[in-house]
Amino acid sequence: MNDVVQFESVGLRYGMGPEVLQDVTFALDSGSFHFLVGASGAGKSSLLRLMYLAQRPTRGYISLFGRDVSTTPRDDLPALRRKIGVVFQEFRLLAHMSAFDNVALPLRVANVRESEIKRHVEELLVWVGLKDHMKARPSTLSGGQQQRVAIARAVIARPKLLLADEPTGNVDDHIAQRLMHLFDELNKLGTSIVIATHNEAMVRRSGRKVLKLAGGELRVLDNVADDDSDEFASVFAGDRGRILL
Amino acid sequence: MNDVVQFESVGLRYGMGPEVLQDVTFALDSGSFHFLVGASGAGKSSLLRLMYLAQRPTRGYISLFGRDVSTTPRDDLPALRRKIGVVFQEFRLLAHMSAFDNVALPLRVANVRESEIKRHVEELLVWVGLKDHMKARPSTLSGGQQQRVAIARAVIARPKLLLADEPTGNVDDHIAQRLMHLFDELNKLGTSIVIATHNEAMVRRSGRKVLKLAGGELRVLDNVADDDSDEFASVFAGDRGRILL
Amino acid sequence: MKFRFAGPELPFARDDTTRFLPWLMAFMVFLAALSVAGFFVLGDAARAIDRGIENTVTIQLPAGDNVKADEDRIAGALTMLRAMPGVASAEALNREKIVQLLEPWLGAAARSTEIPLPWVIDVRVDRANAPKAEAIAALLQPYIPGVMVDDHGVWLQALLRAVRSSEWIAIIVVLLNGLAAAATVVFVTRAGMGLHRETIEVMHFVGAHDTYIARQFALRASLLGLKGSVIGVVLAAPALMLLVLLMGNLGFGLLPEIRLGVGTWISIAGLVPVAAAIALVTAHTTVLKSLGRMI
Amino acid sequence: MKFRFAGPELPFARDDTTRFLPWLMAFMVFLAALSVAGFFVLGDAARAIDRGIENTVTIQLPAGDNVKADEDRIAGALTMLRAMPGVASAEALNREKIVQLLEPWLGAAARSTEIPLPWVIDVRVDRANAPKAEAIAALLQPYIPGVMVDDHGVWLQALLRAVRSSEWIAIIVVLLNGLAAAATVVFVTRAGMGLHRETIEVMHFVGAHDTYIARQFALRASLLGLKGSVIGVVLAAPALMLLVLLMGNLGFGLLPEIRLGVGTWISIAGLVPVAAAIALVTAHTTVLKSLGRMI
Ligand SMILES: Nc1ncnc2c1ncn2[C@@H]1O[C@H](COP(=O)(O)OP(=O)(O)OP(=O)(O)O)[C@@H](O)[C@H]1O
Ligand SMILES: Nc1ncnc2c1ncn2[C@@H]1O[C@H](COP(=O)(O)OP(=O)(O)OP(=O)(O)O)[C@@H](O)[C@H]1O
Ligand SMILES: [Mg+2]
Ligand SMILES: [Mg+2]
Repeated sequence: MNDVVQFESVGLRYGMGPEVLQDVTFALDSGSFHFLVGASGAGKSSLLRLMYLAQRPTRGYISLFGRDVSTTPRDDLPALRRKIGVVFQEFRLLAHMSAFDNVALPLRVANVRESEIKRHVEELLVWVGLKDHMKARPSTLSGGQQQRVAIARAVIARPKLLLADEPTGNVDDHIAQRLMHLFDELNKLGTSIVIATHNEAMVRRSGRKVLKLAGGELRVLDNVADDDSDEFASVFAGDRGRILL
Repeated sequence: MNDVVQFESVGLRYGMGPEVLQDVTFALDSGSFHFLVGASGAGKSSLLRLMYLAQRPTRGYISLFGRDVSTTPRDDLPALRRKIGVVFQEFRLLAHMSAFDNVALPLRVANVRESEIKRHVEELLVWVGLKDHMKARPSTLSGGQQQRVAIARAVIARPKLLLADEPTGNVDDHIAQRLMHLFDELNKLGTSIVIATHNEAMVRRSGRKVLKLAGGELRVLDNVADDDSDEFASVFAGDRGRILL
Repeated sequence: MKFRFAGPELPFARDDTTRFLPWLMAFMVFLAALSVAGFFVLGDAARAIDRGIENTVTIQLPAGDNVKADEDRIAGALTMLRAMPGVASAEALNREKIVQLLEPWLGAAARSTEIPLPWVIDVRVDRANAPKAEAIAALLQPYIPGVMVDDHGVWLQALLRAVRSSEWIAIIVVLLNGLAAAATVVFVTRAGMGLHRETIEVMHFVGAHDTYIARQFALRASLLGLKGSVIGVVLAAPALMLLVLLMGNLGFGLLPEIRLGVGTWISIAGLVPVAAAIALVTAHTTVLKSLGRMI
Repeated sequence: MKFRFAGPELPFARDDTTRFLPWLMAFMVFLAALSVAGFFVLGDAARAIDRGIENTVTIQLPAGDNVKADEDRIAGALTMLRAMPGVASAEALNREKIVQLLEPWLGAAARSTEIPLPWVIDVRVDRANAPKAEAIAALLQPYIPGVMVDDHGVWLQALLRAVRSSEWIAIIVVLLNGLAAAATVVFVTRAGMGLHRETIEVMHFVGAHDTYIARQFALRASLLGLKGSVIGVVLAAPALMLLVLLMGNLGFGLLPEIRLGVGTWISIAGLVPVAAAIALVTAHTTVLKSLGRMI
């Protein structure tokens, strides 16, 4: 079994609310690349949270790298998490640390040698265009700069699975394309990638596979264009149809 | 003098760094509508911060509603701030308060009657599609939902000046259009509006005036299309040309 | 809506920091209450000792073979003493009083008629020109051999000095606790402002006045101070009663019985509003001062 | 890079909360040090009193008209006493010693030859079958009228009880301070975890083990505890010396002179590592327990 992520009849409900995710079943091969789309509030971030172990499902079965998540003892979770890189929708940079230290964090936690850390982190920060901001605290960076630090932190340890939540919401199309290129490179090295996004143009342009969330259900499409036209409109429709001008 | 905002030779420098803004001079009429564009790190958020009094300029003269900001006594600042609505790039919702209470904040601070607050806030939250999430804490809202709460808070008190920093970065095109409609309505009621954005399509579609930041300098264009073609590319170009694929 | 009067904007309820404040306050008020009680008790003691010094002289005469003869000698001694300049009055203690005085030393034997008890004369003297103990002894010695005169002087002087310095210590402890309480409120308020910096900034941006924010901190601090000081006083009351009980029999007849009067209890209860006021004023000033430095 | 050994991830340096910990620690170690010193001093006192009880009996005899006759009577009394069952030894105090004993009561008059001083006999008794004071008095009374026998019993027993309960109070205060210190560390650690929740979550997401995080908290807490307890001990030392100075002359000859021995100082210094260890272990356990509840 070569599946990096496997969901079977997974359901998620917050507190007493409605089920945000219903019977979600899918599997991601190693080396796959998917966009995750759906209206605002459709459950994209929730699905990603399940994958990076920030949330336990209300029901169903989740396995990561062939391990049943629910039976994995607490002590083994860090090893699992080190194989997963995450770009959070709200960045989650550590405010008291420089851009460099933020990006270095996953390596430090894994006890990588300081000299090696320096080389890798600097190279990556230059690549995302933050050469002049390595020592800057997140609060002194612009929104787009922070987002790039967050992306660098997610990819620095060459994860087997990269989960990115709206990673290009604060940058312009040029930088977005460059970041997509970074993800492509990583993907070519074998990393499975899932990117949640509202950026319709980016999805269309890439021609990648799409995970579509609507009404709590997940459908896997080989391409946005595969969607039958009726439904297609709703891929990027407002909050479950409630918002119409 | 009917200028809502007036900048004269304003310069801004953080600490010992380079000047992020150089000799910025412009004025905004009441009832005007501008997009603020520029590469990531060009200084859009910084310019907005100067306008909503979160930052003092290193040099130059700023007046808001005809009052020189630098000589306004501390006790008069709240009155000034109540005329300005701000959508922060990072939302800045209060984590311990419900969506309703977050939006109600500007009215509560101004001692508006609770019954009136209820009516206005509920109406607005329904409008932005958060009917079912009024009592939800920000942490239980999706990224796009949070962004809409932030926008609702900025407009609830019908400010004379609305400053929005990337207000549609986390929502899909449908919702983005609806939010633009909201801004238009407000503008028609006489509010001056400045929206910083990377969303090229939105700027083009609207045909509104554009404030363009590049190399620390500000240029006012009647329309994106007015930009001479060479420079035009750079309006949405990467971080001062450093990032090129 | 609940707690609306304090403004719901600052989420103090979730601060671990402010959970401290009542307990620290309770602790400091507890110590202050003990010190206040100590101050009053020591004051009583000092007054009693002061009254004793040079005001009274105790004369002890050995018992002779014959009670009648003894009584005559004592009557003579009393006459001589009353004639002495500086002596206000002189009285022989009756038998029962003497037995009481000796009981802790001799036990039941004090009541046994087999032991001839000594006789005791209490002399009150004028503070102004009190005769020296030696002068009294010299006067009586030829007439009553074996007489012992005790003006408590040296010993009581030392005790009085000790009591007086303890009184000062009590006052200083109360003041130090007040200072410590204020410092604690400053720290907790600053910590709270750090914790809620984001909230405070947003409140500024939506047009809140500094006082609007300071009021919330001040009200919260004074409520916590109130709670803490009530706890402190409530804990101090039984502790004090226990201490009085434990130390009540340590006076050894030298010091007055330890008692906590109404004045003491009122002063202790007065610590509650004082603590709350300190918290209120300190928090308000701290916030306004810190906000003044923000943009 | 600085402070790298503690891991730079958790920004403790900016917590107002943790600034408290050393001072609270200092305060508690200060109190504990005072209590420890009190415990040792009270122990000394108790031993001295205990030695005194029933071991010695003091007999006072009034002076007669004739020194020679007195000395004869005393020699007789000594013979009788030494023959008594349960009496180990009996010695008359020499003149000089008696003068010294009376000096604080009579002042210079004690040295005056005009006042006939009483005679004093010190009797050491077997603790096992010591004769009662009344029995001795009854034995001597017919032979020496006016004799006074004092076995210090009742009085010293009461004093001993008071000292022993004070010793318990000292022990309880030390233990309470230990508990309070642990509770404070729990509170501060919890507050710290609340404050740094975001950081902790991110550290989890990038694959940090619970112990990696707990270690940082524990090390920080023990450093702060160390700092605080050193401050506490450093402040306690002069305070104790001052107290000894102030109270040294309050023994009134009854209690041994108050002294702080090497053992006392070592025990007080021992509070430093104990406080640091409490902080270390408490913080580590608290963090691991809290983290266990996080996802
Ligand atoms: N912790 C939570 N508690 C309760 N409800 C939550 C929580 N997190 C999310 N929700 C709700 O679950 C739904 C899905 O949220 P989610 O963040 O997964 O949406 P999303 O697809 O990422 O949206 P967006 O594109 O706006 O980021 C929303 O209605 C949201 O209000
Ligand atoms: N508080 C600060 N201290 C120091 N430097 C700062 C601070 N805030 C911003 N900067 C720097 O100023 C420059 C402009 O930042 P600003 O946030 O204004 O950019 P922006 O145009 O909003 O970018 P984006 O589109 O990425 O949000 C950036 O290089 C940033 O690193
Ligand atoms: Mg989301
Ligand atoms: Mg910005």
